[in-house]
Amino acid sequence: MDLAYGPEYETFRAELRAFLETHGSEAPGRRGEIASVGSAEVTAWQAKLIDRGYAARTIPKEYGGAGHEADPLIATILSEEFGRTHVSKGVGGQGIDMLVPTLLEHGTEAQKKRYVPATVRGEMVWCQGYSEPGAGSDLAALQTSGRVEGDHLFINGQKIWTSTAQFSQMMFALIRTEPDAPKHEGISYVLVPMDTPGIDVRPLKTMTGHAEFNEVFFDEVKVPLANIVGRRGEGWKIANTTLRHERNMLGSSATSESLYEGALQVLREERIDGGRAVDSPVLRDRLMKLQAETIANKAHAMRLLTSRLRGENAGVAGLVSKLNGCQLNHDLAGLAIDAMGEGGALYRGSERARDGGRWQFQYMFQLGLIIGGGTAQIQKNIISERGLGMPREPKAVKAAAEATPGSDT
Amino acid sequence: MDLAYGPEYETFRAELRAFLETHGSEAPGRRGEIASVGSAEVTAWQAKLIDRGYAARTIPKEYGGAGHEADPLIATILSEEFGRTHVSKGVGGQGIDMLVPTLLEHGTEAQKKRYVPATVRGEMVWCQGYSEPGAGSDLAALQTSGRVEGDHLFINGQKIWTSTAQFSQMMFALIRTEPDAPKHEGISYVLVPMDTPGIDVRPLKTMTGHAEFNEVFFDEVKVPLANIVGRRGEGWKIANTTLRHERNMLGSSATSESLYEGALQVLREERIDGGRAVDSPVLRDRLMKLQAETIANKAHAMRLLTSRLRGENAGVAGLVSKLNGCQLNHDLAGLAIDAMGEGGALYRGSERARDGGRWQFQYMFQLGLIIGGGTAQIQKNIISERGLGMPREPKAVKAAAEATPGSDT
Amino acid sequence: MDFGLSEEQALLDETVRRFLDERLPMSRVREVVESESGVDDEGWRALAELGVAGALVPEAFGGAGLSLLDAAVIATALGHGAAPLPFVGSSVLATLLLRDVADGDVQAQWLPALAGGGARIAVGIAERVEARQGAGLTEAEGGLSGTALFVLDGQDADAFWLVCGDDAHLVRAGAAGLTAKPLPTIDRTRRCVEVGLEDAVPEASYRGVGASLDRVLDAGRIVLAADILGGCDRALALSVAYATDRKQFGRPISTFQAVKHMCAEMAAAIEPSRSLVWYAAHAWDALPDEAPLLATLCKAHLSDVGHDVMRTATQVHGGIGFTDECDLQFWFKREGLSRQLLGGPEALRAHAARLQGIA
Amino acid sequence: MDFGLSEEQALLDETVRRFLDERLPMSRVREVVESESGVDDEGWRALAELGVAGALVPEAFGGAGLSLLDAAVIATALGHGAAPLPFVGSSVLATLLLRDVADGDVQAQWLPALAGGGARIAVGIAERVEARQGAGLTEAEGGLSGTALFVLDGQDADAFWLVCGDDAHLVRAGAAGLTAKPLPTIDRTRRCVEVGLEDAVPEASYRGVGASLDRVLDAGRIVLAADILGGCDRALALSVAYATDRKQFGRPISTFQAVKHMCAEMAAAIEPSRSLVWYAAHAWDALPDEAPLLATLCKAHLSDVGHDVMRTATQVHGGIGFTDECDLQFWFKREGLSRQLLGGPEALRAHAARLQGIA
Repeated sequence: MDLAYGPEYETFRAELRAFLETHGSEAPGRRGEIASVGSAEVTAWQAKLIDRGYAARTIPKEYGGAGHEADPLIATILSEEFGRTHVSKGVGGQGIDMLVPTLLEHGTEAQKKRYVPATVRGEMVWCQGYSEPGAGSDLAALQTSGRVEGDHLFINGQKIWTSTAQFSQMMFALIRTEPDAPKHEGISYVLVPMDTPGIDVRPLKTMTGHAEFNEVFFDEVKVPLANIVGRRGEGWKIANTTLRHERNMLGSSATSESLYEGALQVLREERIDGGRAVDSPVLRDRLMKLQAETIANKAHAMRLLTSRLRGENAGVAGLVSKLNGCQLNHDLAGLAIDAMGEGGALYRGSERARDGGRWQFQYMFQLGLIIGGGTAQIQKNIISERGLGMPREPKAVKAAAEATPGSDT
Repeated sequence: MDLAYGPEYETFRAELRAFLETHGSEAPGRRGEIASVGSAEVTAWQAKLIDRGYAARTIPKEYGGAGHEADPLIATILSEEFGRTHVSKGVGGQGIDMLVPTLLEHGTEAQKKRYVPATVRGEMVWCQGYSEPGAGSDLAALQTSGRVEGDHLFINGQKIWTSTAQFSQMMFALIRTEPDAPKHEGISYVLVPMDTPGIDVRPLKTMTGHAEFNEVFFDEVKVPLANIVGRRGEGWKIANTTLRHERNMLGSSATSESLYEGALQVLREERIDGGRAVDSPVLRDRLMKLQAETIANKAHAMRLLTSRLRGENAGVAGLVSKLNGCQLNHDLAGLAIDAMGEGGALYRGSERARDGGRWQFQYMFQLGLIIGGGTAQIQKNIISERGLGMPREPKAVKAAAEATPGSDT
Repeated sequence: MDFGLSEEQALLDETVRRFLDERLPMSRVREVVESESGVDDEGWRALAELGVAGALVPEAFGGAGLSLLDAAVIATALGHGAAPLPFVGSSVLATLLLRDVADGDVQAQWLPALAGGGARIAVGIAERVEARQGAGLTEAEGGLSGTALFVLDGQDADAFWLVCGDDAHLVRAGAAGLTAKPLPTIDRTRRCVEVGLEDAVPEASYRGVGASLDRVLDAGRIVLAADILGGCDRALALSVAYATDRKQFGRPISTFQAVKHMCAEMAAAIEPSRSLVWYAAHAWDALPDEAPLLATLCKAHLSDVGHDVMRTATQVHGGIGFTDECDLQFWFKREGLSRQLLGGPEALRAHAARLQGIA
Repeated sequence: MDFGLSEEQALLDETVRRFLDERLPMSRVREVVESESGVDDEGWRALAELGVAGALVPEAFGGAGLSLLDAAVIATALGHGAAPLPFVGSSVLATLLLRDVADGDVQAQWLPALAGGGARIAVGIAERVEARQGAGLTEAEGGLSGTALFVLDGQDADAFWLVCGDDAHLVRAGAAGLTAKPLPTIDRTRRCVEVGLEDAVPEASYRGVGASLDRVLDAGRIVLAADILGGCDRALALSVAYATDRKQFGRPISTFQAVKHMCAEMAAAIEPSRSLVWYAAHAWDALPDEAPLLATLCKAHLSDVGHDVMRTATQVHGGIGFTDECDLQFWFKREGLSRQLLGGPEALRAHAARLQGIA
């Protein structure tokens, strides 16, 4: 057991800190902020980061990245330092995190050349077209169809939960191109320019009151067959590669740590009958319970990082982070709200709402994450089957297991 | 809304109180205590109670009962007053509570004459032979067989969770008599004298360290066909009548109220660092949470009583008591244990164990009840199907639902 | 012995629900919450004709003269409908203050107007439950100054009951020095305001009425619990309906064990809660010694049950339950506000312990 | 950066588990707990040869000189085996007190004997955590009087560490005025005693060692948490195995959603708990500033996870899980005692808040 990163890494960290101190103020708005996507400011910052190996680090130089070997410790240091200083990590999102790795693995040379460098530079923004209203986690039930005519696909159907569709140039989508093939084999992975006629993007407002997502409708959308990645009908396999990337993205304890610190601050500052909320033994007991979980998740993330460094399979330990993390985040938000009492019910639009209504937003949004992106029910199936080696359910019953609530997202 | 019982009932209550005050000291040990079953003391007390209509109240006079109409309010008053004074309610158990109503409904005149009066007097004690190691809540899977030869059945197999087998004269049992009939139709309801050769009763020790139950083994146990109640193969239907009685028995809030009072007393008396446990705001918060549930269950019992008085179907409200009650009792025991700290871990055998180890016993025993007597999982199936009108699961899946844990009891 | 709703109460429940189904379906609720006042004035007046607005107004003042149990029945129905109507604040808290605290003249002036649905009075009593930063009133030379937060049903109210210590002041909306500002919460179906006062002169002041204030608080807690109960009923009904409609793998998801069990757990939590709400309301009407404890525990319990039910119902609805388009969010958010009003669960449980001398 | 067990630690874990599987299977555990001493002396001496008894004894005194993380690995394995062995009391608490508090002579006298498995020292430190009725020691003219409750591993111990305020006293079992009486708890795999003292003279007394006592308490909490963790591992493994074997309706119940999800919930609770135990133990070894908070939260968290896991595992086992015949009860009860030793979860969380200056 050794929690130190070692001198080589601490040098890297020191350089990074110095860079952030000197140049942090040049960074555009925080990663993911919509206004800044694709702007000159963003691409300039991104170029600077790539130059130093702080962004697109493991993407080969020939495709516009920094060309370094993958190193989980370096990745952790980058994440920690950018997170600590709240400086933009550069271009992120589903293009660079999901599409690029997929293209590098499965794309043709022409596809890589055409899409990867632009994406890495931040000039080309992508959205993901997987979920459909009738097919949530069960992607095999996708119905959006691609009719082959000559060298083109004609796409009809609807995608949902498409988070960045409104300002994306491109979508990577799963389209059913072989209607007669068995369910999993009839799907292709297709790159769709968002300015193609027949595409209609509609904001999807959630219970938070904001449109964090979109619906995208396709009406005879014409896309060249050359835009299929891998072979026709191979999309299911390819998507699974990408989904693995997404599952990894969701496993960090940083959100919980930040919410814990925020909740602690709320309890320290909030006053009830003249005393601080944190002086209420009952609220404090809840806080300590959640602190223990937060620390456990943080330790767990270190353990999983170590497994990757050692090249070990983390087994069941590697499958539980998402289930625990979202629930913990939801509970932390719930505690902060309760500590504020009636003030906890205030929301965006109220000057008196603490942190701009952050806590109610998180309370709802984290619940959305429990439901979405691989539901709690699906996670439990995965843990018991892959983690504990319990049998998959017989066919009829398996259907039941996977069609549980939340499979809609 | 009127919580008063009215003058007629208050008169009954006053008479009962006077009786209990005058004669309570003549009562034998508390109902259900094993030592006193079948003794002269018990039968004398039982006779006195029946004479006044305080026991066997609704059983016709010709079969040894008091011959009154069923009246839920009278039943409630009896339960309240005997409970309050901790005086024995007379003979209880599965004979008088389950077998007698079943015989009165389904038995032949000869069976009624032979068994009901002796049972009502407390001279004949019964045990229930339903559960088997391989068939819990799923009684249709029973395997204990009754081979018909001439006028007799020859019984082979095993029953489990037979709580009073060791001092019972008789068992009412479900025996598979028609091996070729469909599962639910091949079962008969059989009265088995426990002194028949080939019966072996073995105590079944539970995790509490005590043998609250038994296993009963049958090896060529010969019973006359005349001991079958109803028609051969009708046992499933008849057992369901009896099970309804059992489910009603389990619905009261009296245990929770008594455990709440006990837990409160523990918190008041237990001292931590010189202060009372009840002065810990965290323990107090847990206590108040459970008090709210206890009162809710008490109010709910009044509501269900009213439904019966009005002759209404209580709907889904009538199906939830057991699920809530056992969980609440388990939680109350857990709170009392935590309030005692290390002292809470003491158990029978320790002079220092508060209430003779009652709290650890209840913590385990109530968990046993959550598992047993219609498991939590089965209860939820019943609530959703009968209460909420949700569909029964398709056959293959239904099997899954009913074979969930706990179905072993 | 009769622990249950009377035929009249069952009818009242049915009448209000049917009215809301017809006149305030969720499509209409969505319009109303977007409006400035946030209240369906027309609907409120129509409901007033059915006796709802004046449920607790004595018959002598043109009201229905009903019991708190009746009011709880109404509140459950209004909660079931997520009704954007000023019942808890104006028809319960303000009305009871008028009834129990005010003198005859003031009663005569306001109670008939409240009963008719033409006037509304908001109530600022949050400070009596727990004093919070940035709020508090002081009285000097007959004028009130300071801030009252979470003044219920305060949008477009005609007057405000403002509580200061053991005193209750009735201040007209137009009084000099009084400003009322919207206080947006997650629940858009009921509007709270923040009342600022600078030497505002009350129309009437009643001093040393702490006992009445506490009794009114108890009533408010019971009625809020009843409102949560109605929301839970609706959330469960929506879940069962959604599960019946929604097909996956060619079967309604209502046939799957996990979905059924979630619905069963909601029902198992809701039904004894209903019994508790009835019990607490009846105690307020008829068993005054028991009422404070029951009101306190009832509100705490319903807040926790409500929280669980709303989360579970959202999960049954899957991704759809997270969208604005899904009506479920209205109850989710309404419960979120009700939970905190007049005392959150922890504060109430501490209060319950004090009431019993346990603390 | 390397957050995980070393190869040596993995081997240690495997060695102890294999030893217990072979030498102390549950059939043997059942015999041992029925015996008077409640400890498998022969097994303990054999384990001592493997370095277990003297894990924390410095090599200079014939021990293995291992870290607390190593001890936590051992404790997890012993918890996994529900081993009736005096590890937490004698090999951790008593050994650390000897190491950190005692002088060289006393160390030389006892540490080698502990490491060899031939001697056992029990520890009475419960009063330092929370003072309880009927317990407490006083010192007068060099003699100790009073009662120490929940003295860990006290059955047939050769000596007792008894804590009185900031002082620690080592008293021989045969000392005049000392009596040790069994204190039966639900957990029969570890024996607590009640030590009565009437002017008993310690062999050695160390005063003003409060800081060391606290550090030893931290170690004890971590090791108890590790023991609970091992019990959880076993309870989950038994549940998965039972579900695989048990057939209903012609299929193993492990193929049913409800059963699988209960197992998944156990695993999801257990795995981050394991990470927390390792972290806390490593902190005790290497990050002294973080250790007190981590030890405290770790024990509180594992106690709650343990409670849930034991309940869930019992439910997976159905009626069988409620029988004495089913081994699961051993871990259920062992967790029930561990939960309360050296501070229950609420007390520990209050302590954690104080440590951070939050309280």
